[in-house]
Amino acid sequence: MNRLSVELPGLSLKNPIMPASGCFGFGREYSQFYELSKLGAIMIKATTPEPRFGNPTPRVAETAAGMLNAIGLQNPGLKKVISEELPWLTQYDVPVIANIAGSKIEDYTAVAAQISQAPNVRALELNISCPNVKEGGLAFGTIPEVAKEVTKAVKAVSKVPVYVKLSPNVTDIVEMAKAVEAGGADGLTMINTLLGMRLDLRTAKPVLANRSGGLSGPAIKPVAIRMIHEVSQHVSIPIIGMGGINSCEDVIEFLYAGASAVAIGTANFSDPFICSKVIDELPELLDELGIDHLSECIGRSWR
Amino acid sequence: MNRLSVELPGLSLKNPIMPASGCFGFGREYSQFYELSKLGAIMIKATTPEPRFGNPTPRVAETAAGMLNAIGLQNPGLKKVISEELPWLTQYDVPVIANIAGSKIEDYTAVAAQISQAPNVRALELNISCPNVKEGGLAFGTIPEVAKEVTKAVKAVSKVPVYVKLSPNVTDIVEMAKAVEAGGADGLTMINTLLGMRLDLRTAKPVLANRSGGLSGPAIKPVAIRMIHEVSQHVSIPIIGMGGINSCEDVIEFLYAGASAVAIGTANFSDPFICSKVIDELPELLDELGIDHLSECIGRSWR
Amino acid sequence: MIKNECMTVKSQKQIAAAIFELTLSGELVSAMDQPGQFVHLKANDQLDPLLRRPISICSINQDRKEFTMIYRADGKGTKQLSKKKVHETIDVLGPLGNGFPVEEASFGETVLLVGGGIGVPPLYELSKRLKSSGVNVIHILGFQTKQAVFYEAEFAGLGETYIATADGSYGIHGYVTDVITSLENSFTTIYSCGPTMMLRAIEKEYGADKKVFLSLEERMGCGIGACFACVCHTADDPDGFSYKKVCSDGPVFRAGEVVI
Amino acid sequence: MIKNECMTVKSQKQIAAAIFELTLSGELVSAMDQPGQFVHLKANDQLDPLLRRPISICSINQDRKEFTMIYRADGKGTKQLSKKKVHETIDVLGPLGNGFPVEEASFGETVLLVGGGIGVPPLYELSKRLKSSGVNVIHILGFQTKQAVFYEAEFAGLGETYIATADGSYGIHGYVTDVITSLENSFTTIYSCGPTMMLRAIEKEYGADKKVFLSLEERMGCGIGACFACVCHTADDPDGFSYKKVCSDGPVFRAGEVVI
Ligand SMILES: Cc1cc2nc3c(=O)[nH]c(=O)nc-3n(C[C@H](O)[C@H](O)[C@H](O)COP(=O)(O)OP(=O)(O)OC[C@H]3O[C@@H](n4cnc5c(N)ncnc54)[C@H](O)[C@@H]3O)c2cc1C
Ligand SMILES: Cc1cc2nc3c(=O)[nH]c(=O)nc-3n(C[C@H](O)[C@H](O)[C@H](O)COP(=O)(O)OP(=O)(O)OC[C@H]3O[C@@H](n4cnc5c(N)ncnc54)[C@H](O)[C@@H]3O)c2cc1C
Ligand SMILES: Cc1cc2nc3c(=O)[nH]c(=O)nc-3n(C[C@H](O)[C@H](O)[C@H](O)COP(=O)(O)O)c2cc1C
Ligand SMILES: Cc1cc2nc3c(=O)[nH]c(=O)nc-3n(C[C@H](O)[C@H](O)[C@H](O)COP(=O)(O)O)c2cc1C
Ligand code: FES
Ligand code: FES
Repeated sequence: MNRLSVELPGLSLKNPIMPASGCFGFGREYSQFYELSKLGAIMIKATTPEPRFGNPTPRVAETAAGMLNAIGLQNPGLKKVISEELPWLTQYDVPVIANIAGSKIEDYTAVAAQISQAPNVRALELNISCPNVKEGGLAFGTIPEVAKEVTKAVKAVSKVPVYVKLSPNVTDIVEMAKAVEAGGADGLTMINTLLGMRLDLRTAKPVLANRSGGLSGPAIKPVAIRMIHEVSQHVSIPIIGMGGINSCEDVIEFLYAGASAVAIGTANFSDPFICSKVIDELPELLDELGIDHLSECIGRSWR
Repeated sequence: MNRLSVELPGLSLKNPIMPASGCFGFGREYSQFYELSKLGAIMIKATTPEPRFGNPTPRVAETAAGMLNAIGLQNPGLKKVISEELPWLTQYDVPVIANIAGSKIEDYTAVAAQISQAPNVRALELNISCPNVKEGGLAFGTIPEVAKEVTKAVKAVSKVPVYVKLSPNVTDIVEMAKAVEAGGADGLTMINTLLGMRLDLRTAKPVLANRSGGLSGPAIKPVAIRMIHEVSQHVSIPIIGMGGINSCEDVIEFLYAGASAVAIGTANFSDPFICSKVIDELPELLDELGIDHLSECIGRSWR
Repeated sequence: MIKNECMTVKSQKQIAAAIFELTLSGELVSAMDQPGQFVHLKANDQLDPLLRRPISICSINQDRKEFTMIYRADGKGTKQLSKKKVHETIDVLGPLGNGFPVEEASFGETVLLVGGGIGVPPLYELSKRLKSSGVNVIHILGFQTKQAVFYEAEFAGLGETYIATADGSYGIHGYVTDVITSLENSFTTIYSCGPTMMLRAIEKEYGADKKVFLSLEERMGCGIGACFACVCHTADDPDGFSYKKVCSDGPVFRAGEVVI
Repeated sequence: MIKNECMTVKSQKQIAAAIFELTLSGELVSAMDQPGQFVHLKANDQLDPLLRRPISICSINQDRKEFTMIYRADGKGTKQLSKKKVHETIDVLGPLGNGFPVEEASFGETVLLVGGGIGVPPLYELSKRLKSSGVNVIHILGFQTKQAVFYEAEFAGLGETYIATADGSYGIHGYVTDVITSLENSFTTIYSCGPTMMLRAIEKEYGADKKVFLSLEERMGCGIGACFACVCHTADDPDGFSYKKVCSDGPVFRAGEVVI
């Protein structure tokens, strides 16, 4: 028996660990450090219909136990992702979750229809919550009706299950989760980054060229845990949890909260081996906690 | 010239530094460490019409560069605050900002009407954003219309200017700020804590007896800066900023963002002298930055 | 008088499994006057971990301006503390709280000092003081297992000492409460510090007949009485508004004073 | 081959105002083959500061498996780094990026190495390599003020060395660009690292006529090319989609390759 296996819509995961979108590119760089087939899955960088350069630099700023980013969805565009990045990833035995973004519904459906046909793309992650894009993307992640609509539209064209990535920058996260569930989402991923800003002491201006950015890292973990704890009790679709995960202990905490699997983002930057390490160390922690199979952890905080 | 002085509705501050509500009790404990008259002002613990015991313990949990609290507004009640705590504070030459809380509009008006008559209470801080109280308090802080109503009601009975404390747990902080400004608020204080949770690795249950709590400390600073930066550009009432302040540099960052004064909360726990230290060190930092008077800093990030 | 001082590490050594003994020196020691008080420590000047850690004072040496504490390096803060080396400094706030009332036991009386795990350390200074007042001290110290036992010889030097381990790997197999029951019932007073379960059992069994003083533990914010993190109900008003703060009213309470 | 290793501090000393020289040893050194590459460092195992810090390799000693870097202790991370003592370890990821092309200068040629402030260090290993290829190296090093000057003697040992200070408190009063102008125009190549303003000026003045190689700085996340934090536009498509990453395509670019 594989104590770490997880079955989710579209995804048979060897283990619950995957790198979070935007923090792992398309895997090439991290393949220097360990075998990517080891991962439960890979969430690739957001893909938009056309290539995007993204925001001006500086694009990152450090904060207490966290960081801000305003990459601005830089990516090579749908065509190149399909012709170059995804084929490269087929050499690894690892399911790909394609993160897709856009500024109008047609962007999402255009990318979804095509990328969901790639043989190694097993699920989509609808990024309706990127805080760093100016053109209206915000509404998708903050207005339940709009979120439901885009989910529906993507579901209609996708060949693979659709996970919707929720923004934490809302008053009522449960309402958002229920809306996308009603729109047909097969799962949720949460949380995306919190909107934040840092100012430069000398210039008085924002450190990020984009002014504000998305806050990630350990600082936001308590917010992620709270939201997953709430949402998991109110929806019946599974959650892939993320936000500040840095260790096996964090993984277990996310599962306890109600996540079925997790993604690791920012921690890849301080420790490029983090995903691999966590996978290696999880069984020992399960032993210590007297847990046979990881699935026993899911939702234990409220069950 | 006092380079640190600030004039705000109801408040002539020697300097912009005050302890945040709930992190300084009614001043007695910290008076062992330094002269309270040194402070710009004191924000006292939330007062409710009747005494409250608050939530069961554990009430605090540490997180990365932050902490969660679920004190539950424990306080001795309006009568005792007026008869014991406020008179004790009159020995110090320091304006008091009375933080008032409740679960219905009548609670707020009852406390406001009486406490605003105390001679050393120079302003009220309407806590419409406490995340740790079950009974409906949440609506005050998250629904603009409701926030406006409670502001109006309190303004009608208060003898002193009214500052409204905003919750960061909303989709649109500017909308909330505008609503309370329309309700007659003389100023804003922001931010209160972010809703968060921490689970215990052994028991799988929340560390806090109240399950969730309010996240404070350096972890939330980027969120506070972002919100103050946004709100200060959209309202014409002053802002007292707070959220993770730990140093003079942080104070300046809050002023740059658009705050006119600041409050220090969690940092008092790790360093009981923090408010006093920051007041002492500010002039030197101003020199270094070539700033004559602190007021030059206000809103410099967007001016 | 509470002070805040960067105190200097005089010695740090591991004395049992994950248990460290740390001696600090500084002016702050002069303010330490009661056994059972605690200090609030920060071993770093970074933001992680953010909060101070409450640790009991285990013994005080006024001549050398030193005090010793014993702690378990378990979580982030205590592990960091355990890495501090001689000559380095640690930010100490203290002494905090109200300790054990030594004056409640008089010359010739027999008293029990009952400790569990990391509740044992504050009993050491207490025992020294009681002994020097001519009180007959009996120590009953409970640990999880043999590897966790510490300070047996030190306590034995002051009075009769019973060690119990939960797994029976050393000393008496069982809990400290079992040992108390087995003793002849000639003591007048119990001073105790340890897990809440143990304190509850002692209060229940002996709270009515003996003088019992219990040192409580609670998660803390400020450690000085300002934040209301560490309150407990008073026993005479268990569902009401009256309360005590473990940090500033306690950590030592008389049995029956607060709800534990 | 990028490696990740906890390397051991061999020496750490302050060599100018807030400027430290740090030597580390470990297997990772064997992978260092180009001057101008950098390492990505984490001096703590806590969460604050969270991110690694990019610091250039200043000199490499393969025999002793050691390398040296020079850095300004200014912010949180570098201050923490400066507290590390001999025998302690530092988590190093490296070597990263593409360095200065030594092979672009041939025996007997004269080249300028132009550095500003903390941009000076990577030029040292470069200079050693060029010198050993028989290239004639001239160093023009700019600093803010006298107290910030470092490695003058080291560079002077390898070739003609001009020091300029912005406030005139030492060497030539003015900027490195002033010094270049004053030199006889007999060099073929410029290698430079320093503030963006300086690099821009050099590119503008000499980019067309000389071979110019510039080492850029940008805020980084991953340091290895995965996060897109450090991109710049390519010069042939300044408003388009094509880009280079400073961390993995750079930090050294040929003048005219990217928009700086
Ligand atoms: C008055 C008092 C005296 C104490 N004396 C001693 C002593 O002499 N020796 C000793 O080993 N321990 C003692 N403790 C317990 C000690 O404070 C905790 O073991 C320690 O705070 C845990 O910190 P950590 O970094 O290991 O754990 P972490 O898990 O990193 O702690 C996280 C947070 O929880 C708090 N916390 C965790 N466990 C406890 C606990 N049991 N009590 C209170 N807060 C806790 C921490 O202070 C911190 O804020 C005492 C506690 C109190 C209240
Ligand atoms: C390729 C490269 C090589 C470098 N080589 C050297 C060197 O040899 N010696 C040296 O002293 N400095 C060098 N720097 C600059 C050095 O990285 C920064 O001075 C350092 O990261 C600042 O960290 P801090 O902890 O002092 O500042 P903080 O203010 O705490 O830094 C906050 C965040 O901003 C980033 N940051 C701040 N300043 C810079 C900067 N100038 N460049 C990139 N990121 C920055 C930090 O990495 C961190 O993520 C180099 C930078 C790059 C990109
Ligand atoms: C540099 C960076 C880039 C990111 N890019 C994306 C992205 O393209 N699409 C997306 O859905 N999320 C993106 N995110 C958000 C992460 O996937 C993740 O939700 C968030 O960072 C919280 O996890 P963490 O704290 O482990 O980083 C990005 C985060 C970072 C730090
Ligand atoms: C222990 C604790 C108790 C608090 N109690 C109150 C309160 O009674 N009323 C209130 O308006 N805010 C309360 N707050 C919120 C603070 O006033 C402040 O808004 C918040 O903690 C952010 O500032 P900080 O990061 O500096 O702590 C409390 C915060 C803490 C940590
Ligand atoms: S810890 Fe703050 S009141 Fe006791
Ligand atoms: S720092 Fe991540 S791509 Fe360069």
